Amino acid sequence: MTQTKTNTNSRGGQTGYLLFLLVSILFAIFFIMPIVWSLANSFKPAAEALANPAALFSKTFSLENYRRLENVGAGWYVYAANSVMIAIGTVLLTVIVSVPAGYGFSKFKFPGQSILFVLIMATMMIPFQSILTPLFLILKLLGLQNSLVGLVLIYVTFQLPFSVFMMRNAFDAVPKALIEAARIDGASQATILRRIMLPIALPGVATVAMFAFLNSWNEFLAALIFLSDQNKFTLPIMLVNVSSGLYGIIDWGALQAGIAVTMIPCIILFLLLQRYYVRGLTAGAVK
Amino acid sequence: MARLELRNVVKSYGIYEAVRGINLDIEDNEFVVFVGPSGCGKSTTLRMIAGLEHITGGDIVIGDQVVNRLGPGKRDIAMVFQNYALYPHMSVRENISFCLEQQKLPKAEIDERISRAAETLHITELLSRRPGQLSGGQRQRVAMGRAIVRNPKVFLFDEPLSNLDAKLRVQMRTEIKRLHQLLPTTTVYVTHDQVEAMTMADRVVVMNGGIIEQAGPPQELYHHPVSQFVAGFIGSPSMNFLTAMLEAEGDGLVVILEDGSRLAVPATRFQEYRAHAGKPVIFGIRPESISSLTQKPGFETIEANVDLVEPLGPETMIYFDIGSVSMCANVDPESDPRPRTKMPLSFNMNRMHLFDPVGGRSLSV
Amino acid sequence: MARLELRNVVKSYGIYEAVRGINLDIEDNEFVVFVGPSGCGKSTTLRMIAGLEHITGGDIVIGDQVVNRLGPGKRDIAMVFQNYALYPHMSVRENISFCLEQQKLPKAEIDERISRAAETLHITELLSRRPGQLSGGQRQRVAMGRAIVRNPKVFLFDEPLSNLDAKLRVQMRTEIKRLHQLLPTTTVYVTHDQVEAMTMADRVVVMNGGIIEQAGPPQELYHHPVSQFVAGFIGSPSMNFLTAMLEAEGDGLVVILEDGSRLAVPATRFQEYRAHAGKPVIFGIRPESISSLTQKPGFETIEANVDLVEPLGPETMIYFDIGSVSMCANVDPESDPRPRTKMPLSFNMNRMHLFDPVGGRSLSV
Amino acid sequence: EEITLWVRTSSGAVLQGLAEKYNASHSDKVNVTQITAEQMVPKLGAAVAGGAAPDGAVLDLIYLPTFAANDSLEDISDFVKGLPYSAALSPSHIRLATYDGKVYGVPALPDASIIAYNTDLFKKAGLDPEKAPASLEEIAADAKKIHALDKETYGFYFVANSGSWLIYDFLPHLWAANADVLSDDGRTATVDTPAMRDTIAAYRDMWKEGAIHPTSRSGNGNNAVEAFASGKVGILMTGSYIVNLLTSKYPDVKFAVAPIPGPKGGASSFAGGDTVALIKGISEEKKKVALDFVKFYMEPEQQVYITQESGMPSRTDLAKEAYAKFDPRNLIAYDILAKARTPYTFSSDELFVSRTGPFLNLIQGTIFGDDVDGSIKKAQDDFTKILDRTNP
Amino acid sequence: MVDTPTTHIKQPISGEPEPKGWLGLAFILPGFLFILVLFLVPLAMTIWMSFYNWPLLGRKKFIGLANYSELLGDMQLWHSLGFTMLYTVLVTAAIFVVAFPLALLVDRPLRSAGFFRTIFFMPVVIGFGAASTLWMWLLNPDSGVFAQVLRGIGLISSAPRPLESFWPAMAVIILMVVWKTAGFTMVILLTGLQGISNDVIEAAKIDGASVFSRFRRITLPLMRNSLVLALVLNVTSSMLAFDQFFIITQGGPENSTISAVFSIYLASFSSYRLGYGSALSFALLIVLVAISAIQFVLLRERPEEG
Ligand SMILES: Nc1ncnc2c1ncn2[C@@H]1O[C@H](COP(=O)(O)OP(=O)(O)OP(=O)(O)O)[C@@H](O)[C@H]1O
Ligand SMILES: Nc1ncnc2c1ncn2[C@@H]1O[C@H](COP(=O)(O)OP(=O)(O)OP(=O)(O)O)[C@@H](O)[C@H]1O
Ligand SMILES: [Mg+2]
Ligand SMILES: [Mg+2]
Repeated sequence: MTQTKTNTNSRGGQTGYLLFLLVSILFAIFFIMPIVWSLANSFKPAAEALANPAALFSKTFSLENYRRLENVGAGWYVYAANSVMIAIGTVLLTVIVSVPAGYGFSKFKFPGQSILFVLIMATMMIPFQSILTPLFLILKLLGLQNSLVGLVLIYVTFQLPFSVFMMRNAFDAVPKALIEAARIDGASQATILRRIMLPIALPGVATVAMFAFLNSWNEFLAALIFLSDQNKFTLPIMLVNVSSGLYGIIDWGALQAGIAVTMIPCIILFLLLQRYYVRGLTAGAVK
Repeated sequence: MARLELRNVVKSYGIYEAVRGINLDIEDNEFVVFVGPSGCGKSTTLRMIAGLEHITGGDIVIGDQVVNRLGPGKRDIAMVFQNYALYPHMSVRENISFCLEQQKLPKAEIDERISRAAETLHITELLSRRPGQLSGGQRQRVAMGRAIVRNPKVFLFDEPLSNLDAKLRVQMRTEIKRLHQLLPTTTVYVTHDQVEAMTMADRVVVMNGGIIEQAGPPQELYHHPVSQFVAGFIGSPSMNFLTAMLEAEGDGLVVILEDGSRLAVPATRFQEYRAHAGKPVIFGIRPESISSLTQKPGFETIEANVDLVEPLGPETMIYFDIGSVSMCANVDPESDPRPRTKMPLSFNMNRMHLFDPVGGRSLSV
Repeated sequence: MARLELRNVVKSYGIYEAVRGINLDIEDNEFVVFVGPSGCGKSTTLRMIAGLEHITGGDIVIGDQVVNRLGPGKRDIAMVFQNYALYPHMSVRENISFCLEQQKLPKAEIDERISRAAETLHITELLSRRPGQLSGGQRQRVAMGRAIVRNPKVFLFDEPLSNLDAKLRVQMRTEIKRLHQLLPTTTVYVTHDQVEAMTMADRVVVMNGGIIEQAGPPQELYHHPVSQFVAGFIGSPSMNFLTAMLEAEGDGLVVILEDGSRLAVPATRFQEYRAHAGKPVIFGIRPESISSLTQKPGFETIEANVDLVEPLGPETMIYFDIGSVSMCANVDPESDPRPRTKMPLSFNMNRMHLFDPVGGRSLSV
Repeated sequence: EEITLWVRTSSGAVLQGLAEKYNASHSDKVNVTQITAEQMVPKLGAAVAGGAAPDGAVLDLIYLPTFAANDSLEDISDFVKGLPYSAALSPSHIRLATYDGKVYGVPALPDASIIAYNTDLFKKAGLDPEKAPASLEEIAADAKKIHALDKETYGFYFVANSGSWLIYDFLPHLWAANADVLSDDGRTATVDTPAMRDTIAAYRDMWKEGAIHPTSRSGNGNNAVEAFASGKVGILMTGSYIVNLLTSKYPDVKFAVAPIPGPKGGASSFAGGDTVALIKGISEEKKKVALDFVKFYMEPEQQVYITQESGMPSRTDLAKEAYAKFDPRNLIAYDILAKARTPYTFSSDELFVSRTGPFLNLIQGTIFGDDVDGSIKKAQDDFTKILDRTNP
Repeated sequence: MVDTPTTHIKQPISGEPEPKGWLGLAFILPGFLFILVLFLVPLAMTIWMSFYNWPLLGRKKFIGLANYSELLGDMQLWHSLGFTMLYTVLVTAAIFVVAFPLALLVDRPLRSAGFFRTIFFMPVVIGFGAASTLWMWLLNPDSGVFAQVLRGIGLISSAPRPLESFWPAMAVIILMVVWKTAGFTMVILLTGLQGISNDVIEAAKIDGASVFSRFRRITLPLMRNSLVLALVLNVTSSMLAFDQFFIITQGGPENSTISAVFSIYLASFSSYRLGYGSALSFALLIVLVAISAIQFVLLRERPEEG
């Protein structure tokens, strides 16, 4: 149906297309250049970066910035490893918790269901910054302060409303008839969830996982407040530490390298899974 | 392969009774079609047989076993859904093997059964595709394959053809019928399309408002509908209905229409209707029982103002009014009817029906 | 109210030619139906007339004006879309008035026109509803209202009924026809349903692969298809086709089927086919030209193995094989055919068709 | 025996190094946990409240009164007073560590605020690079002259958008004139003093003339050294670490350092840096280890190491030895440490550090704003309100 | 056959009968536990704490509504609320001004359009922290790209210092946020655009509507759901903005860019007034709930779908 939207062979078609390309490229420059500049500068030696930050290619390719990043605190790979562990933990736990919850909301009816749903959704409306203090006290109570596990639990909680919402919509999209067909085929509840529902709702799961990854990977305020031991820091905290300088000097080169290390996994993940990401986003959003 | 018995089956949703007490005996290998208007409870009945809905009252018996409390997987039935409900993420082979795997059959047996079913349905070369890569007719066949591969006692179909286009629908209809002849199995088939019902069924069950209006072989329903509802539902285009008076005239009976036309009832049918002389009735006659001028016994002729003409090739439909009612007749194209002309039309009174204006029961005894 | 002329109209999408040169003259007030299989270019042609697609070559003339370069709003046409394309956020009244507002008509005139159109279509009481609150048939009528309110020169319809259920389809079909009789307007109607085409059209245009196969009144297409394609497309169920040899036999001609059956061509049709004696042909016969045993001139009888029987009430379809081809016949239910029996069937050779196996042109002269 | 010390990240490297040296030569172990600087106080506070505290902490000295008043710290008066070099410990550190007559901490890594000036620019502007500006008014005059050299060259740089920098660099002006914003016991606000008004007047003068580097106003200190090192800034308000930092990182910059003068003369400094405190409830054994560790880093050998890594030794009596190998300009800061002060308050965060605190508002309002009197009055009121609420 | 006795099987429902509702509850329970322990309880604690003078160290003291009455007279708070509103309005407008054309631009069935969609969306996946630090560098007057580029093309003579005064600081923050989030709004609007059936647009063409009138009378009203959704998401996230102000402007100049969440952060984690911070949180929460409620009313009146 959308096929007929453009008339590539119409009179205005060719110029229209060129105009489209031109405008798009201008916008693309705006959106892509900051990223490109940052990456380019992360490979420049300090002097060159200072002299000509806008250049895309440096005369000398240097990994010096990344090497300096190793001397920041415990070294960037420690922070990267922490970030990876937190992200993986958040992704796994979010999926494990939100998939059954979405299934429960989508395919079952029980009293109080809508109130529960609203309660879970309300989490989206309230800034978690505003309950940081009690969270801090509760984590302490649970003996989970200054621990990656505690942080993961917080991230999962604040990832849940969106994820449950997504999964409910994903499961809603699975026709009831499929479940009935499976029941007639003699499948148990567990089999139905595992072999029928989950594979079909996979794009939804992928979206949920990706959001969980990106949000936990990029989050910094909670990490800043709940982690105190520098061996447990995540990449964003490292970034903020680098950017707040020491004795009035910011190491821009190391900062670029840090930004690159923080940013590139997200971009790669996005490029790999963008189909799911955008589709899941819109499917979940517009419902 | 088993009989299927519904004993006073009731289904309520809250206070709403969707199915209000159904009794039906279905013979081994019989092909029964449930037909009726939307919302009359066909799907609900079928789903109760499948075990997808709990029954509120009554018993369902498959073979010799009351299955009321058995889950759908245990009833040894197979079902084909309206949209086929194929598992979109599985290949055709996996779709078909899924239920066999659930039964934990040995691999070799599964393979053997699949290839047999696939051959029967000519889908062998589709086995590795996904449902998304199949045409409507092919999906339909895969759904059938999934059903037959388990040799169920009962086959259930819920409007399996209603999403296909007209041509394919006709084709798949004959294919299902042929399959039933090949692998005779007790079958319950739900549709709201009376043509499907008429062409496929050993026995047609007409439902209306949660109860069975009439059950019987197609020709019986066509020729001897027990109610105005069944008469109007079966046959296309629909039977024409006119409010009228049945009067005794001398020895005979005559139907007097609203516009004053008098149509004599053939002597062969006096017996049938004599008891109702002098009462208001609903007079029913099918379009195919109205023809261009025919001088045969039992045919009564009136003058009609032709309103609209639809030539269909082998036959031609004409529309005309009697009183305030628009009538339809199916005449021979040779008579060359033209819109906005007058034309004599003959009613084959041997084929007429009379119904009670209150309740709509047929008045024939 | 105007003529509409297509002069050698061509449409290409890149290198793909969707419409390959169409010539057609449509009279003032004529009701022309375009019919053809999916993808044959019907919609494309209609959309070019509407101005929704630029034409690659040729001219389109509405009234006396070449409209090739005119935008759709300027062509004084109205169009009814398959999904009606009603504006979902506007009330029925706003939907209908939208085009009048675009023309900046005075308020009073708009109101007057709307109420006239609404009365014609019996939608007066729907005017304040939203499209989402209407049934399929009502939406259809609103779409029509939107079209007629502007008194266009040409009405265009793109499969307006294909989303309705069977019963409503029949009803809306007669309503459109009636409306055309009430407000005669040049009309182009696209469908892929040949029954619609046959019943509605003054003239049917059969398209195939981007060209016009045949254009003519419905009965002409039914009785004198110029090609195997048209013959197979028009009529339901489809005409049966068999590869055969046409041989001279004595003075006469005989059609020899694959299985060796010999069917004599009636003397009245010798003239027509004589030139093709001795050549392979495609023999075509409609199901309604095959009947149970009939001893009339021009009927040729064969023995058939009945495969499947579909009783439809007033008539019964039977299926049988000749060679490898499955044939369909439409016989009188009185003859009571049964599956898996032998039965003599008579072909009405007066109604037979012969086609060239290469290219499919009709061989009759 | 093992003890755990929490250290803020900025001092982490030095303490880590000391702990390693100690662990290498002792059977007891000192474990250093680095905590982000801003998180030190909330973390420690929560940990103390929650009973999960470390054995000791090396924290910014301005927080000592708060923790001490709150009964969170272990009294080590006897130990401190018993040290042979107790007189040589930074007086301001000891003052801050004292509450109710008891001492709760030992200086670890002291530093002091000073000014640094670019001698090249001084020369260019016709000023004597050998003679440091002796008063704030002189600074203002010099700064204006330097700015006159070039539109892109500025005479003066201070960090105006960070409370912790302001107390470090701005308060010494007042102290040099024997004024203060708080009474000696830290319980009363004394914002409106002639010294305050003079100081503000000098700053306003420079700002009006464009002699102050524009980033000063919004900066949080991250660009300060870079700006100075670029040679475009005449006088920088900074700290004692600047000498080692510039000589190692920007050896080309020609500069001298001087104490921070008052508006009309005099000099003072802010005694900053870290103090070691033990958490209340530490076991006797651990306490012994902790104090042993203090004794260890007070040894001359370690003091040299500390000076090298962080710029200033913990003991003033070792200055000559400690600085022998370093740039002599370091001694300027060291000398001033004896005169250096630190505000004694139980709410340094709310008064001084907070971005929305009254002190920061005072500076921003009076120096860059229009309503000097109003700002001063408001600051006095806000100080009083906070003190009323927080005084123990 | 007809009379064969049938066996009634007296056994519990076996196989897989119609699943019961409580099973659904079981599925939801783990998720709900998370919400309960780490959201609902802290939320209640926030309210409770707001009635206390609760310093980080030292004893907490019940002070009733004192925090709230102080809050009413807290100019800094009102200023930051006002600033947050202003920022929300401006940034939301700016995002729509960029995202709408973008959506129209990439709403075509071309490969290249898909490619551009990817590029425009790319900054969305970068965290606010990384993005803010990245822009801090871009904007920095000494070694930043913008200074160099602008100077290079001769637009300015001395390095720009946008963070030194309010409006330029606001402008660059908005620019950064548009860069970072316009792609997200674009995708939402795009879904709305693609949800409009092409037929309806064509019907309007045939009705003689001009490009402008088609956009205003057909496209815009039909995108309502997407528009409202994009609005809700943008407004909510702008009201909660923190990272960009914390990292790039650090609240300056003169505390003029301290957002609502920033002031909560300052009260709780800089002044360590946990009770007062809780009161602020609760006040902000009420403002947000009010805004959300308004938006949900907007959302609920959805047009009928055709
Ligand atoms: N889960 C349910 N809850 C309440 N009412 C229901 C439920 N399922 C069906 N019904 C009602 O029961 C009646 C019968 O529904 P059923 O689906 O059996 O109709 P049907 O004959 O299959 O109609 P159709 O031809 O439209 O499929 C309808 O009035 C329907 O609204
Ligand atoms: N925008 C387009 N770009 C390329 N090819 C197109 C486009 N629109 C239509 N076509 C092709 O042109 C041919 C004719 O399409 P058209 O829509 O006219 O068919 P149709 O006869 O209306 O079929 P249907 O009955 O399925 O509606 C088809 O092969 C179609 O794929
Ligand atoms: Mg149904
Ligand atoms: Mg079409």
